[in-house]
Amino acid sequence: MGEMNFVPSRLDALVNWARRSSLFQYPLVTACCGMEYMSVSCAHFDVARFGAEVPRFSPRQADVLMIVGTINHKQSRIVRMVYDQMLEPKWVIAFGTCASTGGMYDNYASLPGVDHAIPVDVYIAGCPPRPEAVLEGLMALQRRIDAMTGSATAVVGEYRDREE
Amino acid sequence: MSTLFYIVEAAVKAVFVLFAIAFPLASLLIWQERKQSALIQDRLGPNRAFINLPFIRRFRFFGLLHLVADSIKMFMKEDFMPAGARPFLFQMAPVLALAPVLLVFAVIPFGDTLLLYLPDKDLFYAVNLSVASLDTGLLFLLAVISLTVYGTVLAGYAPDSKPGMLGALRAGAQMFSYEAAMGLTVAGVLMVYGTMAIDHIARAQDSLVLGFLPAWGVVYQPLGALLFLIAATAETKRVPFDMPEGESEIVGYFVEYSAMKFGTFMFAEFLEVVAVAALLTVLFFGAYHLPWLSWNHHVIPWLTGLIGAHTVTPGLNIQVVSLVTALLQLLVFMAKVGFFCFLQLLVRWTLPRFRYDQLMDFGWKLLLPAAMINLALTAVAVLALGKAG
Amino acid sequence: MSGRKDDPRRLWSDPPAGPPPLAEGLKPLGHDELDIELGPAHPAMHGIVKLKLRVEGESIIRCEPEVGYLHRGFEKTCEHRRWTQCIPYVDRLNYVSAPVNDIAFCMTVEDMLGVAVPARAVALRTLLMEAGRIVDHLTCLGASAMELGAFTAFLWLMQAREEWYFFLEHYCGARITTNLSRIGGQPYDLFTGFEAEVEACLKKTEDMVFKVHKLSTRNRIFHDRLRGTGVIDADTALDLGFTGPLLRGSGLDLDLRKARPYLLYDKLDFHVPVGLHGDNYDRYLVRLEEIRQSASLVRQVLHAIPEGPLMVEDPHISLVPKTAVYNHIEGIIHHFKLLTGGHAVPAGHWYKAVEAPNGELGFYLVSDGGGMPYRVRARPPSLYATAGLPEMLKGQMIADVVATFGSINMIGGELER
Amino acid sequence: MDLAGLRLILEEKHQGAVEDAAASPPDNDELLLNAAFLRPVCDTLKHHPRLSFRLMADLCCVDLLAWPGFDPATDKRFMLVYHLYSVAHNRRLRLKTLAGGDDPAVDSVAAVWRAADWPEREIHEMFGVRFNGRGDLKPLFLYEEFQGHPLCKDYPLKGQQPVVDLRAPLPLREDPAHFQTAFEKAYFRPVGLTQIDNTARLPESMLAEGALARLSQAAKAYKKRHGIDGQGLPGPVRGGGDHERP
Repeated sequence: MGEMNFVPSRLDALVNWARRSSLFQYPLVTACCGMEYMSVSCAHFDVARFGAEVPRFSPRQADVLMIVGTINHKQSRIVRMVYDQMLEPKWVIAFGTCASTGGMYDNYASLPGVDHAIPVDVYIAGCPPRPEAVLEGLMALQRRIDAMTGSATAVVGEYRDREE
Repeated sequence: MSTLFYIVEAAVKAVFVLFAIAFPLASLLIWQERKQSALIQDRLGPNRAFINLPFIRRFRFFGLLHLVADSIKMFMKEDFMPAGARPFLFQMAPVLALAPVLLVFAVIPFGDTLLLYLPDKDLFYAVNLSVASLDTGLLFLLAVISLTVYGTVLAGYAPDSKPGMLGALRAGAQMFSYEAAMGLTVAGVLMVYGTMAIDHIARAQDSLVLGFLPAWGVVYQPLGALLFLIAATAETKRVPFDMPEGESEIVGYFVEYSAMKFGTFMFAEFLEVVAVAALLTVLFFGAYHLPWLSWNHHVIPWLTGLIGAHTVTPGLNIQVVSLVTALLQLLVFMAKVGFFCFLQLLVRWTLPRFRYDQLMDFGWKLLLPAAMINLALTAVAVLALGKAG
Repeated sequence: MSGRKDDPRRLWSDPPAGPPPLAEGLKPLGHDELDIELGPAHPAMHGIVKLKLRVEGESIIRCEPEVGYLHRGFEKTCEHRRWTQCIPYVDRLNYVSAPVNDIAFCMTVEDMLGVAVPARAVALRTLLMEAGRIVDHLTCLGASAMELGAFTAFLWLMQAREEWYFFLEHYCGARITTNLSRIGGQPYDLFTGFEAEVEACLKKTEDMVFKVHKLSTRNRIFHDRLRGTGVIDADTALDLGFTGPLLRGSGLDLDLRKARPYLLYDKLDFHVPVGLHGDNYDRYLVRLEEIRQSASLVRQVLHAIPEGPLMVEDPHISLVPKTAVYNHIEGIIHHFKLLTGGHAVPAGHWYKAVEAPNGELGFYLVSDGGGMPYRVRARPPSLYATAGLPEMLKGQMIADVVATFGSINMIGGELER
Repeated sequence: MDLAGLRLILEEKHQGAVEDAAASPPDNDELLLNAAFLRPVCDTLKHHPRLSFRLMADLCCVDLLAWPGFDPATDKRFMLVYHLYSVAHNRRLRLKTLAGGDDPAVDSVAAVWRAADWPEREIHEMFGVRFNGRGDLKPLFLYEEFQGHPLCKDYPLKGQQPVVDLRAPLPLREDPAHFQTAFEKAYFRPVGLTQIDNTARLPESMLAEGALARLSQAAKAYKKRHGIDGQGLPGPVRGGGDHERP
């Protein structure tokens, strides 16, 4: 350890730093939380400060999948498709209680949390969460990215091939 | 001088233009876009990425570091080609999008002439401050600009994607249409200055017309300048002409591209903005000249007087004057380019997007006839004035 | 980097093998035609509507909306909740203007109970409803401007909306899903500085709306994008069940606030803007003017809120004060009965409609006399508007989809419930 | 014109169409229609110059299975409710009609008011009521794999029918370093769209196996206790309305 890993770990740090400062999001906005999603980007809260203001509506170009609002069973297929279409490295934020746990919609239609369909990195509580909570969630994701190891040395696309 | 020398000279100039002018300006433009839009919308814009420097903790550099982060991230993102794509075209499209824009910078003069003093021969070697001072610069320009469409069209066509295809079709139609108008406005400039060499056109804008107006293209061709600005903005595929991207309609012609391939398209787009600003400056707004202040008549004599008092060798003296002049010219040029970039960003964050048929109508029914009328008027004026003069 | 046919990461998947199932009377794909699906994961489709388009070049030949990506069982769930517990669910119908839903639902239940709400609560409700309308229209205008590429107008309007959210939060503790009404009146009184805060919101709104008006209304591109697109005449609109700004944009001045006044609307002075052409531009103008009218309504009510109680003083309808709960046996019995048993709404059914920002928002409630509703049905204005989308998009272009879709202000929560 | 006048106009044209009427002005006047006459009556309501109910405000359905006194053996189960609005005369009207039996069906009114198109599709998927005389009753909100009719009273509230294979969510660890390994192992693979067998999750119908007899008995007992005869359909709430509006 130590000396041997110095260069890779510094490189990891650099790559992590780049990734955390440039989170392009794919907003899958379905329900009420979309209103707060709009608020987050507006002048009072300005998610652009984190470099995360760029919504890319092509999953190929996005880093963070934001599940904003209730996901029902019909939508779960779309969610998984979008998640599959996103490219590594990718993260998922469950925005709001409905996306995290199904919330108050405990019935035949709604998915009890989007983490039943795709893996989730950060859960933001609130129905809908306040913009401050969203920013906190974003920073939580940044902390997770900071803690990632092997970011620089992993061959991109390796994750997928390993499975086959 | 040997051929090798010319090659080296051109290479040095090319590297200089790309890495000292085009790339920094384009990168800065990305930053400027994010910051300027923030300013328009009462926001702050990106400012959170920081590095810790030895004496400055949390050095944020006005959010410029987000640019660095963006590019590193894009390089580290997974590259992907969808099934059913045409591999060769898929790989070529980003290159084809970027290369023509870079070629545009080859003919743009960013300064007049730099005199290089060769002490062993006691000679001055004149370096033309544009990568290639072609006699047919304008033709080259039009040819190269019309190449940019291929990158866009192939990007939509190659991945076998429906929105991409729609974007490609839109891009094709739009760019061909607006090229026609752009070509005609450029022809007006060609008539006025009577040369196709862009550096000659730039030099010709040094004098005064009627004794008090700077002999800029915009003075001869006010309508032409406006039309050129519009047509060239359409070429950059940005709002209000961002039909091929049309983010909220079809997600964009580069919908299937990820990682740095996508980054290349974005970068090419910003480079195009810079290129348009540079062309506008060179053709219509006096290139590196200052209004009412001629380099040859005012600045260089003044500089010579200033520096001549302190140096001993006449050769070095001239060398320093030339160097300072070139730097000042570069500065003026960059300032103008910056201004036109700002203008384009302002337009981009103010206007909504055209619709496809409106865009075509605008291009063919308004812009093209206006450009033709402009051309005809110019021809008559040139003929009449030429006869009179 | 690879591409396989079965790769689940293909962005635009091939149609399933075999002949695609064709809708009735639909011809197979013609020579120059293309089937394209917009959404649900599409920037302009709000994530919940899929538009199946058949296009020839850019022109739409056929359009078929597919909804249901936000169906979350509102009606079924409410059948298993007590009357008061339904209010948070009702909030999330039209989440852009939750106060309107709350108040409309409470008014319907109060009608069934046959109680009259105190004057102070009525005035407050009028104010809050208009605030909700302003918020809704701000969002609608902003979102549709954004979808046209005018991002700046969007963010400006969002700023004004944000002020209203701060105000709502100050009033009831929540920004969006407000839950600010109860059966029998309003639970929360005015806070200190209420008037000043509302005035500030109004000022900001008028400021920003004026700025956007200056930026957009006479903007040639904006005008051309909206004028003559999504046209629908009043007859067709009525036949399709359109109400609200959509119908008024087509020239029929049906506004339930005027036609069948509720709350204080028959005592207030306001105008109903009506369009001429029934296109997107008229709807934009109607909404713009309605914001101004609502602002004027808020001002009129704001300075005329009477003193008095906020809730009906009937322990079977509103909760008794906490002091009574803690100190008197009757108090605790009433409290317990109301919270565990729910309201004793008489058996029968009832329909009541209010003018929500998007049109007629009706609640059809059935009670079997128990503490829970037997059936809750919301009449969502968006459902009918979205169902009529193909009619409005006939012969239009792809770019008009976003403009038209923005102008009908589809709200998934109430459309799909 | 009050409800009685309206009823007269209708009965003049359609003998026996109106089975019952209940006045509760201004918004809750209602008529109970014989389902056989639904389509012609709706035509009249829309086109008659003195009625001209041009706006169909809403169309919904009520499942009466759990309604007090409902006897599944004899009564019709589904009550369809049409809310009409006449812009010209500024009045509202509610139509009720019943559908029952093994294959509950009524005539479609989508040809009268195009607004009825989507609500009819919704009712078909939510209650299983068929609409005659129109094509294309494909699901509106639900997906094709969904079985059963969720808004029926015998469908359980939580009868979920997933379409993708649901996984147990990954437990969130506090330790961020754990993230990489566990996350990679568990999830860095395309998850794909697998169709799973969801028939096992279908609710058991209340109406299976003697439930019908039980419900019938309960209904008889209720009717006896409350002394109700006939169909006790939901009617306008007595004494409802905001008459005391300040």
